Amino acid sequence: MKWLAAGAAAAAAIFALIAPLLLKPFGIYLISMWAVLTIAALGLNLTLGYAGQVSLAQGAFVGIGAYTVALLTPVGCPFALAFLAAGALCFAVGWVLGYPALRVQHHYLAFVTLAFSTLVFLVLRNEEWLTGGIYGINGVARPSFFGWSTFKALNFYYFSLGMLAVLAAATWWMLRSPWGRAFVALRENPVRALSLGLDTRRYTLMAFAIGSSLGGMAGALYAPLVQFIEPVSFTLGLSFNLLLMVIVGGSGYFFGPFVGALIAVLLPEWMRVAQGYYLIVYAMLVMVMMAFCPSGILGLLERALKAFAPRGKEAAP
Amino acid sequence: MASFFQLLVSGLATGAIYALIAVGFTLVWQTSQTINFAQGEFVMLPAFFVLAAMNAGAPFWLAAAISIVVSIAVLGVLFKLVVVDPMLKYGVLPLVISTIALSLLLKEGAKEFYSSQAQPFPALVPAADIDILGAVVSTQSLAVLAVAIVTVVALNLLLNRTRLGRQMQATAQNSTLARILGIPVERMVLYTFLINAVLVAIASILISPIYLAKFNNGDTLGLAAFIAAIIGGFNQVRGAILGGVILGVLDNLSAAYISSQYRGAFPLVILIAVILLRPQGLLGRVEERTI
Amino acid sequence: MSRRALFAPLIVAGLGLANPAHAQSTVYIPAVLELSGAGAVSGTNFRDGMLMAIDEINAKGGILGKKIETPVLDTQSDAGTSRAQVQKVLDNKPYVILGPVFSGSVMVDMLLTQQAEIPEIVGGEAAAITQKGNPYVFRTSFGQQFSMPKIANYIRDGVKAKSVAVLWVNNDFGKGGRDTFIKEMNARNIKVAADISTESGQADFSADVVKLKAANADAIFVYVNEEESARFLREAKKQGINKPLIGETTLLGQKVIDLAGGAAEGVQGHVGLTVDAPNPAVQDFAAKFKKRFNYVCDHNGIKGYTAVYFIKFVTEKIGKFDSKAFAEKAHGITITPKDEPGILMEASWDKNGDIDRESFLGEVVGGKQKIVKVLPKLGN
Amino acid sequence: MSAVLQVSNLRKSFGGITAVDGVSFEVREGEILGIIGPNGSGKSTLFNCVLGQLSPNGGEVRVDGKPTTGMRPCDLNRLGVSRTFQLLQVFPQLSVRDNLILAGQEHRGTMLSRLIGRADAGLGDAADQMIAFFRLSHLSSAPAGLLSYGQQKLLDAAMAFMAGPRLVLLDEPAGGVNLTMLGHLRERLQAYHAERKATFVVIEHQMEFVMALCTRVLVLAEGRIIAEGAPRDIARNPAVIEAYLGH
Repeated sequence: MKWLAAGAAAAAAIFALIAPLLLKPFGIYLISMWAVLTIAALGLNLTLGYAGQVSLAQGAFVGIGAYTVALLTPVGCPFALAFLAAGALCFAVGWVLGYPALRVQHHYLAFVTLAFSTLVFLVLRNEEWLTGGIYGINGVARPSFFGWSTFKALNFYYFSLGMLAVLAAATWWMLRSPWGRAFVALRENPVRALSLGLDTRRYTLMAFAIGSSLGGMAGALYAPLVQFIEPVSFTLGLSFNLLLMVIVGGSGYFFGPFVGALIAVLLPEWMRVAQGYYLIVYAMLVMVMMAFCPSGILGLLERALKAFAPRGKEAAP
Repeated sequence: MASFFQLLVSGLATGAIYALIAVGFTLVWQTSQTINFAQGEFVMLPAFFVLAAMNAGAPFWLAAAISIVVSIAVLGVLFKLVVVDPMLKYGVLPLVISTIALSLLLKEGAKEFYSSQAQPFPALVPAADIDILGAVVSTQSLAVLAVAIVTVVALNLLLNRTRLGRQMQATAQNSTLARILGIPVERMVLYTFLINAVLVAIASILISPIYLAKFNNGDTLGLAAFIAAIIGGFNQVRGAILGGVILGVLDNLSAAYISSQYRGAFPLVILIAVILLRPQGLLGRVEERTI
Repeated sequence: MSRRALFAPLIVAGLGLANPAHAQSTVYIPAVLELSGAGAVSGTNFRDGMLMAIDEINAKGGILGKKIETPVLDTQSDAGTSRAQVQKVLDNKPYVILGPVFSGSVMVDMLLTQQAEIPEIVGGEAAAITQKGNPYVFRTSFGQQFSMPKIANYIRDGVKAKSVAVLWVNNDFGKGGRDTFIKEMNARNIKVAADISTESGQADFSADVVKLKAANADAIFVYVNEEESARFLREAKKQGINKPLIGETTLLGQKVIDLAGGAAEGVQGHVGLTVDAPNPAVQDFAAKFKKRFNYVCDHNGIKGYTAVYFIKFVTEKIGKFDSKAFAEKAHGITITPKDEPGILMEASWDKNGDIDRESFLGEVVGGKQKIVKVLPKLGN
Repeated sequence: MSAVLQVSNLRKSFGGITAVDGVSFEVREGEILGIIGPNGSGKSTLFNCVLGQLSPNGGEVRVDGKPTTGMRPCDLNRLGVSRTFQLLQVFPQLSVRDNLILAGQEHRGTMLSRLIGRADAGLGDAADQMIAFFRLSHLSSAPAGLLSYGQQKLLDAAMAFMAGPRLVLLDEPAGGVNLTMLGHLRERLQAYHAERKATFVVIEHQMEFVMALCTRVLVLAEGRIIAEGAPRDIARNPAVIEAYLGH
């Protein structure tokens, strides 16, 4: 089973490397968008899927990250630095926003984060002196490293893919470290975890902050990808979409976000053959998917594979 | 002062609408753990039922009646059977995703199959303005206020004075216990969905003369109802009403006296404060239930 | 994870690897528009106007004997998505691109179309669009930097106001107008007594009207979308505002007048592109539009309609389908209804791609828009 | 012998009901103290107050002389006080081995070392030994959720021992365990106690179990201690019999 998973992952990786060579700029743009959103979904999967905290603010964090980069790079701050700043800022904000998670549980946290993301939109829109207000920020530059420019679509895709690989690897490492074990414990039985010496407060905030900072780093890539950002791109809609990616892919499965983002990015495009009705069809498909595999596609896959290998488990580390 | 009173009165009218929507939202949540992110679209849709019926030649009152019936069938029964029931056992999140998708579905549906343009909607009462202690109120808002109050009072009577209502409340508070007491829990849950359908239909018919029937009306209404429900107490009918009114009035006052750019922010700040300081809401009960 | 591998062929299919090979008999003029989300109303108006023109032209044998092939792609009113869609159509070598309407989206797409050297006929009205020196972007209606001065002059000379209050909707349409307007007011040193932002989709305007009354300016300039205009007018009447209400196109539109009931009476202002223009060609277009789509089209409908005829005229002038030549030819061109009836009103495009048309000063009298003065094109 | 745990005049009430009403006792180094009493006599509440899961209304708790009243359970646990729960409390999705590693990992290194350090936090061998000690080796990699009830009870106890605590509070370890498993469990507990010189406090209904395991017994009724002494004396104590039969 593990071998199967590894093999499939490798195949997917190879495909991700060669796919753009077969694609036109539009296709490359879409899979770049996939890579970027996957990073954000990876973060949400950490808070939601592993630590069990429902956040509806991931979109807002993507926004904060995007604006950080769009504001810092023009004043001469190197991209790498701006990128880290985006991550750090979102980590800090996420940490603070995580506190309600300690006081209130479950859906109440969802409400707080929902309110937060709307507040973020209002600030981005109203504080024109800083954010350019409703007009947004135009012509965000794509970075270049040691003479290698990511301006070309293909280069930027490989850049995003590289970042995704690095961040995914880091996340994977964290999840197989004692932290990952602690996060799962947090989700499954906080009381028992506490009695085993787990500082549940610290781990909860950590999960929330790290998830948020992944969102921020995704935003740091989103800005140069689209080369334009405006407040309306980071409203609840995006948060919902990211939540959808995590759930549809399979929350709590490491590769869930990869699959979920793929679907959220590509499905609407495939549906466009339905012309004006494409969003209707898309919505229906999502509802059907939820009804038939609520544990997400990987959950479904796991159940299918279990049929062959009864004792196997390809779940989260 | 007169202006303050003016703001208060119009705020009440708007708040009454939010309350109406929030109440149904709360009921459905209580009995079936359904956070309905499509509630806003539920309010948008019945207006189009009315218009469709009128296009087919029905007079307004009949069209309104038809709309309510159709709403009960579609937004009540169908919604529960097709969307909620199959997903309940999987917990809240998949259902949340599903209702989000549903809201997109309804929005796009109304747009593609009726019109993307805002549709004029027949008024319940002849438009006129009445002067009350220096505050001018349109008969529209008064009608809205009146109907909203009557509906809510009726609902409260149903819930607290009748056997059926008490059974529903029991179901809402502790379905397992209710089941042991021999209450037909399934039917009670269904009833709350029907009540919600009726409430949104009424709300829809009330507001459409002012809001006009438009496919994306749900965007603002849904969120408002949501916020109202939480502020007032996510598990409490009275709370939802209070929340709605607070929201309506607060929105006006903050826009007038603090900042119109941030008018949307104040309810949210209050929401966060309420959740942190009083998670069960202003009038809510402490909730043991977990997801 | 084998599910991923399984996606491979689908992705390739999904990303339009295999293009619809364009038949030699058609010319590919795709449209990228706001068909869902916040911009859906503008987008669908633009689309319907556009489709009407296309059908008319194709019925008469198309442009230079080629039928127009126009797939319509939805931007979901989101800049990122619109960029993707523009990229998608660019991959298929379009002749000209129509849309989008949201200025934000236009600002993104402009960059791509400029790189690809494909002309883009946009509906956006933000001043910035034509100030970037992009030789491939063309407007279909006044940029705010042209409409606002006309309003400003009217407020100074017509209304003779010393102070004015502004009520605007806080989206890129309203904000852009508000900024340009305030600049023009300062230029004419007319005091801005109140500057009130409203939300799109706002239903209760009582707070805003209370503030307007408090400001007590000589005139009130209202710059919000149609439904909001109607709701505002009702509230204004209710609370008995007696100062002149000035609007820009939308506020005097017949639709707003109808929705507002009697409340629009006496509203005055500048009318750019409108189906109410005292011009038989426009009236006639409006009627056809209403008949086919069963609603009263707003100025975006006219934009879409005239945009297509703009393309037709320029193309026939250059006599071939050459995107670059189109861009060059279109700058500084003037089209009269005599040469091309479909243009409805005489229009010319300057070196920035800005459009110039005659426009009107109007007033609402007896539930109808009455044109009190025709403003000549700025050019002459 | 010094006192590992001192509880003095501890009280806890919920609304009107007083669950723990001024309880005082000491636990001496190395003993196995049994706490018995009829249902609702406040045993578990007492535990939860001692362990910081509940904050008492009054009284004081000291561990090794240090006041720990109101301390968070995780900090208390790091002082070497661990517990098992009346109701099953294992992490069903984690493997048996991971359950045990989790139970030990917070006791060594820092947050950082736990992040960048080894996946098993260097506890792999210790975990395997503990698994072997409780004879669960064949289930080492199985998700804890798949274990039988008795096996989960064993795992629960094993987790409590994982960090090598000097004081372990066991809340009804025998509850619902079948007889063969019961013998095994008791024998393991005794073996561990002998090996590690640990100190146990055991809440239990199962009298034979208490008699066989404990060196000293407290009897709790209606939130008060009504008797204390060696197991066989307690069994004869009329007050105790009254407390059990009286209700």
